[in-house]
Amino acid sequence: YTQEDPVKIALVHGLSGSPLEAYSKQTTNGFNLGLEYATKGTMEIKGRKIEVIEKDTQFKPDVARSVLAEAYGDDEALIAVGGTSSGVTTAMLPIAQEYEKILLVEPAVADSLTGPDSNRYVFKTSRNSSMDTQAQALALSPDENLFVATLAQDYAFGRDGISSFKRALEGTGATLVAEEYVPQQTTDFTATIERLFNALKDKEGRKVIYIYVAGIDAMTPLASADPARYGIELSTGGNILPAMASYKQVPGMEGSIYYYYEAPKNEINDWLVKAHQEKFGSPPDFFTAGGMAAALAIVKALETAEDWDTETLISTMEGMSWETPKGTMTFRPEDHQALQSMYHFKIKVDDNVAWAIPELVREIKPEEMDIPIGRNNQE
Amino acid sequence: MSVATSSHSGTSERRVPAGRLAVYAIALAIGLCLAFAPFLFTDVRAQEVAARICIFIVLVASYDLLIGYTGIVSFAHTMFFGLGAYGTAMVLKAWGPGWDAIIVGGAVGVAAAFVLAVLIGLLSLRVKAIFFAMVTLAAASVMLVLASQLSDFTGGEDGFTYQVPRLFSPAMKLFEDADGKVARLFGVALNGKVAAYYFVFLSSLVLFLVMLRIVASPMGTVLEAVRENEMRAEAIGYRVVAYRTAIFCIAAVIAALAGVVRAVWLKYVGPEVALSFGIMIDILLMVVIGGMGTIYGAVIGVVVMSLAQFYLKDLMEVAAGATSGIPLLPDLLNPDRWLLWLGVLFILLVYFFPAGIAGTLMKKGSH
Amino acid sequence: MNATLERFGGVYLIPVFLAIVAFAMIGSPSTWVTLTAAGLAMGMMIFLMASGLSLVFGLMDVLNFGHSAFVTFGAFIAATVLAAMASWLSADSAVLNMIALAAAIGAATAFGAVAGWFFERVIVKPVYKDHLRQILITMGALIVAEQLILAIWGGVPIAVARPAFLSGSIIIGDVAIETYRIFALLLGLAVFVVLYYALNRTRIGLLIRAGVENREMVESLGFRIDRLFIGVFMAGSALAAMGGAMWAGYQSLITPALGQELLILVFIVVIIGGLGSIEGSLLGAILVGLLTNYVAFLFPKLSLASNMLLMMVVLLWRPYGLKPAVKG
Amino acid sequence: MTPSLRTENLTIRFGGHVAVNGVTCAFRAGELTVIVGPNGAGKTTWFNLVSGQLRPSEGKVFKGDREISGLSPSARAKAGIGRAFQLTNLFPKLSVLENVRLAVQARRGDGPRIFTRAASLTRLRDEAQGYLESARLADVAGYPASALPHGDQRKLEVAMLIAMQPDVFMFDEPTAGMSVDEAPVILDLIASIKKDTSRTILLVEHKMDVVRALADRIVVLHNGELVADGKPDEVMALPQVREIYLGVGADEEEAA
Amino acid sequence: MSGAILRLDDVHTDIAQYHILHGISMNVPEGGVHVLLGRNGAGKTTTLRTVMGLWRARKGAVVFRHHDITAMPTPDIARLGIAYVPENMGIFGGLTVEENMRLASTSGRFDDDRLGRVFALFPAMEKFWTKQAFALSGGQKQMLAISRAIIERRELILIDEPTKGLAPAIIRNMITAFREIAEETTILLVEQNFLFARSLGRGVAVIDDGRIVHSGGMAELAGDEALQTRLLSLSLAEHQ
Ligand SMILES: Nc1ncnc2c1ncn2[C@@H]1O[C@H](COP(=O)(O)OP(=O)(O)OP(=O)(O)O)[C@@H](O)[C@H]1O
Ligand SMILES: Nc1ncnc2c1ncn2[C@@H]1O[C@H](COP(=O)(O)OP(=O)(O)OP(=O)(O)O)[C@@H](O)[C@H]1O
Ligand SMILES: [Mg+2]
Ligand SMILES: [Mg+2]
Repeated sequence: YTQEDPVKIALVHGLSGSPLEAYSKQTTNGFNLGLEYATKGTMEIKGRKIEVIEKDTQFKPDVARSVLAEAYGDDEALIAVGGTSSGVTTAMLPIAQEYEKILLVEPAVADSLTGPDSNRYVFKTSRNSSMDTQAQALALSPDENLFVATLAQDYAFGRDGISSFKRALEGTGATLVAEEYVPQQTTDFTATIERLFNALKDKEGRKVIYIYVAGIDAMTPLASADPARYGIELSTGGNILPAMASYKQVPGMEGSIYYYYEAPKNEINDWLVKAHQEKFGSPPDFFTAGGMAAALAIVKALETAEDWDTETLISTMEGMSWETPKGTMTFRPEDHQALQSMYHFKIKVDDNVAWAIPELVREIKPEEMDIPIGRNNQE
Repeated sequence: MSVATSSHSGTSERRVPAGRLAVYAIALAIGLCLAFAPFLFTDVRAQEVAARICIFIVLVASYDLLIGYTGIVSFAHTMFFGLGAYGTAMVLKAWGPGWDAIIVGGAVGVAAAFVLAVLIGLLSLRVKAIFFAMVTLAAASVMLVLASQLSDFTGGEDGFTYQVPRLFSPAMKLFEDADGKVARLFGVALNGKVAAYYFVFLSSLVLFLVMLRIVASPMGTVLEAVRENEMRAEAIGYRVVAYRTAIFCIAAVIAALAGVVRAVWLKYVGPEVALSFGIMIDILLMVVIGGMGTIYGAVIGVVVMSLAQFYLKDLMEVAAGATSGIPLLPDLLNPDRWLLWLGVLFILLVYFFPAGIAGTLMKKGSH
Repeated sequence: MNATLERFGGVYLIPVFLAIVAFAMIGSPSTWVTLTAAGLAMGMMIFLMASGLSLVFGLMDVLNFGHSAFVTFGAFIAATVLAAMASWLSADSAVLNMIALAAAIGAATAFGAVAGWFFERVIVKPVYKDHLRQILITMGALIVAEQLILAIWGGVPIAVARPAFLSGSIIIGDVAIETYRIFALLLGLAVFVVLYYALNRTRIGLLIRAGVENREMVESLGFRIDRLFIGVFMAGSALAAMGGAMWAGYQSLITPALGQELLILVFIVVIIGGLGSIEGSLLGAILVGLLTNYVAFLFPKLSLASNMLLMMVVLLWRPYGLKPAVKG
Repeated sequence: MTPSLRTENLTIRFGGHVAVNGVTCAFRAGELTVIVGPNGAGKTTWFNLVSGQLRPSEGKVFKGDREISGLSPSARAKAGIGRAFQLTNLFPKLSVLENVRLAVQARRGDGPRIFTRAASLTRLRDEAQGYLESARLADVAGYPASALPHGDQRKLEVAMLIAMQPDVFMFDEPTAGMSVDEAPVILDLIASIKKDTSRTILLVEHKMDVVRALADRIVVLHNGELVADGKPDEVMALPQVREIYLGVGADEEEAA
Repeated sequence: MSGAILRLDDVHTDIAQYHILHGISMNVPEGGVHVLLGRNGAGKTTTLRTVMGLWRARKGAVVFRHHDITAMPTPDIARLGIAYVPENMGIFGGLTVEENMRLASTSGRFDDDRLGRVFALFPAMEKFWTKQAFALSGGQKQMLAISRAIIERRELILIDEPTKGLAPAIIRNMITAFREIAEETTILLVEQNFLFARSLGRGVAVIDDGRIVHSGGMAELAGDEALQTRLLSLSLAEHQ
């Protein structure tokens, strides 16, 4: 590299072909804002211009592999960030190894991305499913008095989530009375609701149905079946803002969330909220924060590292802590997963706000959670 | 039409019209490009695209045997493709990289495809075409659900990655030069990547030639006869159900073999690359754009669609930039909306060139 | 035996039979009532969409994959209108609620009709009688329509507000029936009656079928077949959009994939019911609705496959569906 | 000598309507039988029962000594029963030559061969070409069948039947709708088949001049039943036949 | 000409790129049966289709009574009281005989009297009233096509080769029937069966290669074998 050459960072995301493309937009916005914040608007690191190149995976794993390879091989990107869905990202992992370059995973969530089939070139700033479910378990303040039934979709994401949720309940005295799995595209919950109610209604104590689904609304049918008549509460994790509108039906509901713009109290988040409002006329959402965290991690790594050789970067990033809109994150040396805070919330309804507001109860610190280590990159 | 003196007619039948020649020429040119792809296109993406084109040519041509030649509308073609790919991938993952794994896994996948095809064919190729389409759609979606639910074996939605024999890994040196570094030919490193590509290319070529042979054989015409007039074909002595089932199985086996090749090349398998309905739509688009009932159409359709999928966006980006002053246009030309334009193009094509590119060309210069 | 069954309703007895078997297996009457009511209402909503498809596919022999795009458009338009009238929707007055809901459903239906007109003229007209090209061209239209939806509404799931008077459930003892489903049931019944009358008590149904077979001859008998076809297409798409609008309120979180996800279900219903008959579609829809609910309660593992299995069984038993209007 | 084709009590009902009713009848090689009868008498239906498009409600069909009632149409074609259709029934998008070639190929059992040398295809084509020439269709060999005018399509229909070289030829109104100057070609073709005495020919025809010119024997069907069978002159002279078929001297209501 | 119910004036019709009718001019007088003769491919069917508006005349005029129907949509032409029995019969196979008939009557209801006459003419129609039309025999389909045309009182009926595939007995019946119908309606008949044509026709026109090559009274043509040979390339009397 000569001094004049810009440093290239590739954003490898799904930009067309799936409803998830909206998530990619959020990530991209967050990422760009992150670079702006970290470089104080200069878009330069160590005097080198940063060039962000965007690649569209079209949500197809094979396309993702070739555009990632292209980013590394032809465009000579130093680091790539992506992808949007776990499947596409899984397919991308070996490419990083093949080209011996860093892939920073954001915003795909699956635990397996830092699992045994991953490799040491992969870092991950996004949360993983274990964090979601463990924080959720903690937000329920489990004890002997607690009876929980779960509702999840019948595929790897749902089943893994519930088993990690179960692990978090172990030893707390709480009882899991039923696990219901529904097909991924379920539209009629009546039968499942009957089963859940039947399982819980005769229990003495606090009765909670934990909803762990993606892409479908199980809240509305559950809420309208009036669980309160059996003294049953609903609980679920937070979601992106548009999806939180349906939470208005369950004021007072408690759960945990990955990011809500009013929750973290720190300087970076304040800047993000303000800048996002100015630029896009709306508060930042879930994946905006993630995108920004990824950018901040990259800038910090590039600034600290002596040279930008991949090996140097890996050793710099292993164990690195940096500031993000969600507070401090740390790349765990073993599996390169970024450990981070989650937020315990309680739903408040305000008619002037389009969505239900997840009011902060408390921050759940990374130390409180026991996130399984996926693989050991040190070996 | 006068009954004139022409004992040696049929010459008109044997003279190859200009349009047909053009199609052969295009297909040959594409074949040559693919044959030398690693040396012609040195950028990474082009190689991925070339390999994908090879595999899809086989997949689409085998689908053309069904839809174009025999008039069978099936939505289960990716299912067979997926069986081949998953079979190979699962055994590769379980046994570790090795040829034995590829052969055994591939054989298992192909056999499963064959058995399923026989069952579906015998059970439902008697019913009306539209119902057959629905049955295959149902079968394909059941398979998709199975793949997603048996995630311990299939990796579920996310799929899984695995290793392939060392011969195909980029670190493999096919030939070494004096210094023990990888030898180069025309500046291209002769590494495992090149070997993998030629594995893909040659397997695809063989399968493609097999299909060309099939359609030029007596059976090929019988298939067309079945498509044109089932009842009459039966009346002159062809067992329609048997022929339908046979071609359905042949197409399924070829699709599964394409899946095997795909699994070896990609080192990853998941619903999105081997099983999803999206691939089925791609196949349909390709077969129509190329021209149904021509086999060569598959070559052209796959190339056109793949180039659009990989490069149309770049073009639109340029176009959007160039028109940025004009209102509305840049929005519509937004690269993220490339599928919109592909869809519009597709409709126009079906509308104005129902025979597809190859079909339209072939008609030209016949009469 | 067969004749007696036929006299007491023939294939219409199947849902009754299904309900009785389910009652025996479920045991709890309250659960059974809840499930049955839910299943009927679900069936009615599917019927709305299926009837549109059945009209177009069964009578006009047009296999319209774009049907799902009308469903999706209907859902999103209704959601938009509902969002715009949010204050009326949450108002305490049932009348205001009602107006907002009617406006949403009306807007979706009207859009469906107009889009159907456009679709018939531009997309389908050139490919009547050519199934393969129909599949392909409507598939292309589906891609375009989905992209338009993405361009207009973005890819984020959109939450849909339910009118206040239709949210919640009616609870009698342990039986809970969502109010919204009761509304859907009524609307579905109304549509059924209108369609049934139009197709069986007037010559419209005959004309459509005749027109599909031989357009020129129908014209030579003095009928304006092109207007009729447009009309049918508009009605079919309007019903699809209406179904979509109802579905939006029911599902409450909608994505652009909604239509496609429903399409297979709708196809199954039409095929089970038999082509071209409105009674068949209703029967198929109710069967699917009931079966889904019963199976999901009794054998949750099977719930995905249950409809596919139902379709296979029906096709093996009656290759043309339970109540086909057109044979051969 | 065993008859080449025999039907025994052949019956088919559609709902309550009996379209063919207990027809027992035998045909010898070298004989051309014309089947006549008013519209709806069951002639085409009887053909369908013999060639396998329909399955009988009762009764049997024999080809020589072999019962063929249970066989599929394709199996019957292989067994030597060939027919042409009342309404033209071709492979419209395939060329005229290929239409005929398919028939030749089916007879030779070359259908299922996936890999075959080009030379053997050429043989099939040459043979097909021969049939086209005899039907005076050689000029249009390369045209798709759908592009032919009505008369040529009827000729092609017959050429395909001849290419099948069946033992039993069944023609269903081969000259319907053909103009007076076209029809002779077909009649000549039929006459030339008749020269080969190993063949059995069945012909449904309404035109009396054709019947008189070709028939060795006439069979009369009425309301699905066989009502007369014998030498042309004798049969046509029967009052009953004149009544139901020609409507001569008959109460007109009876005619259909 | 005041008596003409239908008048074609130098009508040219193209089908796709082919020029088929090269200036047909003829008058069909009110009442009776008028026959259009000509060999295969002469343009008879095309003439009838042009009248119905199923093909469009590129040049010239078609006038029915005082309506210029050259460019009128087909349904409107039909509603003027013109019925058409096409060459391929145009049966709706998926519909029953009754439904086929119901579509042919303007009001959707039947006049019992007329229905009785149809049944008397074609008893098969009554017998198979509720049968799906695809299951009818070839001749029965032809009968249904004609029944549809006469179930209502029409001004003009265009019939294309009605005797094709019909047994002689039915043809005899039909002669009587057409005579009866022709008392209230004008019939324009295209026919190859000269015997049939001769016993019905009042006037006759012969088409060849898209042009009228002869027109006049039927008796005149029937009596002149030389003319027949010249116009129709063989003696029709010999045939049949
Ligand atoms: N598939 C069917 N379903 C019900 N009835 C049928 C079917 N096929 C034929 N028929 C009836 O059987 C009778 C015999 O018909 P068929 O076609 O054999 O007559 P045909 O002798 O060939 O008459 P034509 O000379 O008019 O062709 C008719 O009354 C017809 O309506
Ligand atoms: N759809 C068409 N496309 C091209 N040419 C056509 C078409 N229809 C008819 N023709 C041609 O138009 C000419 C006149 O045809 P038409 O059907 O009017 O003849 P016709 O006198 O009715 O003959 P026939 O006695 O065989 O019924 C013929 O040469 C025919 O080939
Ligand atoms: Mg017949
Ligand atoms: Mg004609």
